[in-house]
Amino acid sequence: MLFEVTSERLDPERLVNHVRKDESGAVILFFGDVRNNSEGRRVLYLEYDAYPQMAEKVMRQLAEEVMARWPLTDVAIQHRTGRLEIGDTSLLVAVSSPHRKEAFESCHHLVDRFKEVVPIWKKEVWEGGEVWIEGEPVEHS
Amino acid sequence: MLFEVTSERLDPERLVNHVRKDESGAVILFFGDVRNNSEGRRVLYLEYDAYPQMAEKVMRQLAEEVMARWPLTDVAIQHRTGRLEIGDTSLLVAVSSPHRKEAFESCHHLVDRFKEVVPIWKKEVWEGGEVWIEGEPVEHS
Amino acid sequence: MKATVRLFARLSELAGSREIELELGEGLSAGEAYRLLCTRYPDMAAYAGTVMYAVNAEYVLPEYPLRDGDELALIPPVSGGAHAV
Amino acid sequence: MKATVRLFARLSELAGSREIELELGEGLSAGEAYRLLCTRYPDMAAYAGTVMYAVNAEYVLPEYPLRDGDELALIPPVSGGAHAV
Repeated sequence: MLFEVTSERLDPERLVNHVRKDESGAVILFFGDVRNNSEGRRVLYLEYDAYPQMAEKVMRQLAEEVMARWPLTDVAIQHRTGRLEIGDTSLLVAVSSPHRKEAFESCHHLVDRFKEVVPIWKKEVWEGGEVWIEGEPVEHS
Repeated sequence: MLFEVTSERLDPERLVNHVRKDESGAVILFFGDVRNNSEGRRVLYLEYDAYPQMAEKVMRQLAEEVMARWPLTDVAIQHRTGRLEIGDTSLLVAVSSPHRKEAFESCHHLVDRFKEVVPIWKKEVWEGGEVWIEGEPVEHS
Repeated sequence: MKATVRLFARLSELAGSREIELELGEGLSAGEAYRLLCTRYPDMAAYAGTVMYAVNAEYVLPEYPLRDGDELALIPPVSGGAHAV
Repeated sequence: MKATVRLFARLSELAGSREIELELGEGLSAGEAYRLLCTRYPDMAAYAGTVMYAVNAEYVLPEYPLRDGDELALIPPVSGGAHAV
């Protein structure tokens, strides 16, 4: 397991190599990337704040939660802080398991839970304004 | 979109960069890796055969199928042929979309469909025997 | 008329070849071409219930009538992707 | 007794600081410490219904009694991960 909050560019290859084991047939890697728009606003960049010590602790608790529920081989999570530009990756979640179904379900669940409880916050900056986002916005699909 | 059957090592970074767009907030990358066991047998290596021209065509059809059903930004698929060792990646599927839910669902669906219709076959080689796998084995989880 | 038959995986091992040129009667179907091959390679008959057909890289029904120069592929049940995942 | 209060995101902007040393009466709860801060920074009161509390990096209830040297964090609704995904 690997849990990191860092101001550096995230490292997908390192996460995948970390979770990959000889008995894992499936690895899922989720990238949360900075989009160029939010509720109709053209976003210029994002700024992430975090409580790193606690965030890493909560990430570990979430990982233990999913490893108890699904037969996984490993989990790794990285989140970036500071200023992020459009297309940058803010969140990486990697999950490995013998079979693909568990990998998909548990990775999706991990990302959902991450956004509910890990103490990290983003500020959206657009032309002429900025706002700290508080709570996850409702999805419009 | 990008669809490839190749005897070279697969390139996850290239696939992710290919599907990532300014309006995509989520990228999912699925790795199908060679496991060290199958139904209790200790696998030494796998050998993949393919009908490459047709496989790439069917991959494109599957991608168009999911892009019609989910609001995605892009899809890319790579499959490797020839001899693969334990831990090697045989299949990569990358999907990008504005929101994560669609990315998870469509990527899972793509991998399921891939294994049903794309003309690619694997031979398992273990100590003292080998067999061409025909059809996807039932999942024991 | 002539058709090229492409064989993969176990079927190519049974034929000892990945590609066979077949001289066929006009309008012979994909399924009939397969049964013709089974007379040469009897072990192929085991695939009667599971083999799929593709002509020029598109799946077709067994009834599909072949034309001169067609590429017929015999597709045993597929198993791409990773290992039992 | 003394506690360190850590502030993040909008709360740290409202306080103009990310960390505040508070002199507190013995046994004051996490929620009471927050209300004390609201008297100094009235705009923080807007978070009364949504703020969460952590002591020494673990979520706790508002009633949690602080001890000397505790690190109390005021956690506004979180929004990590990507942008509206």
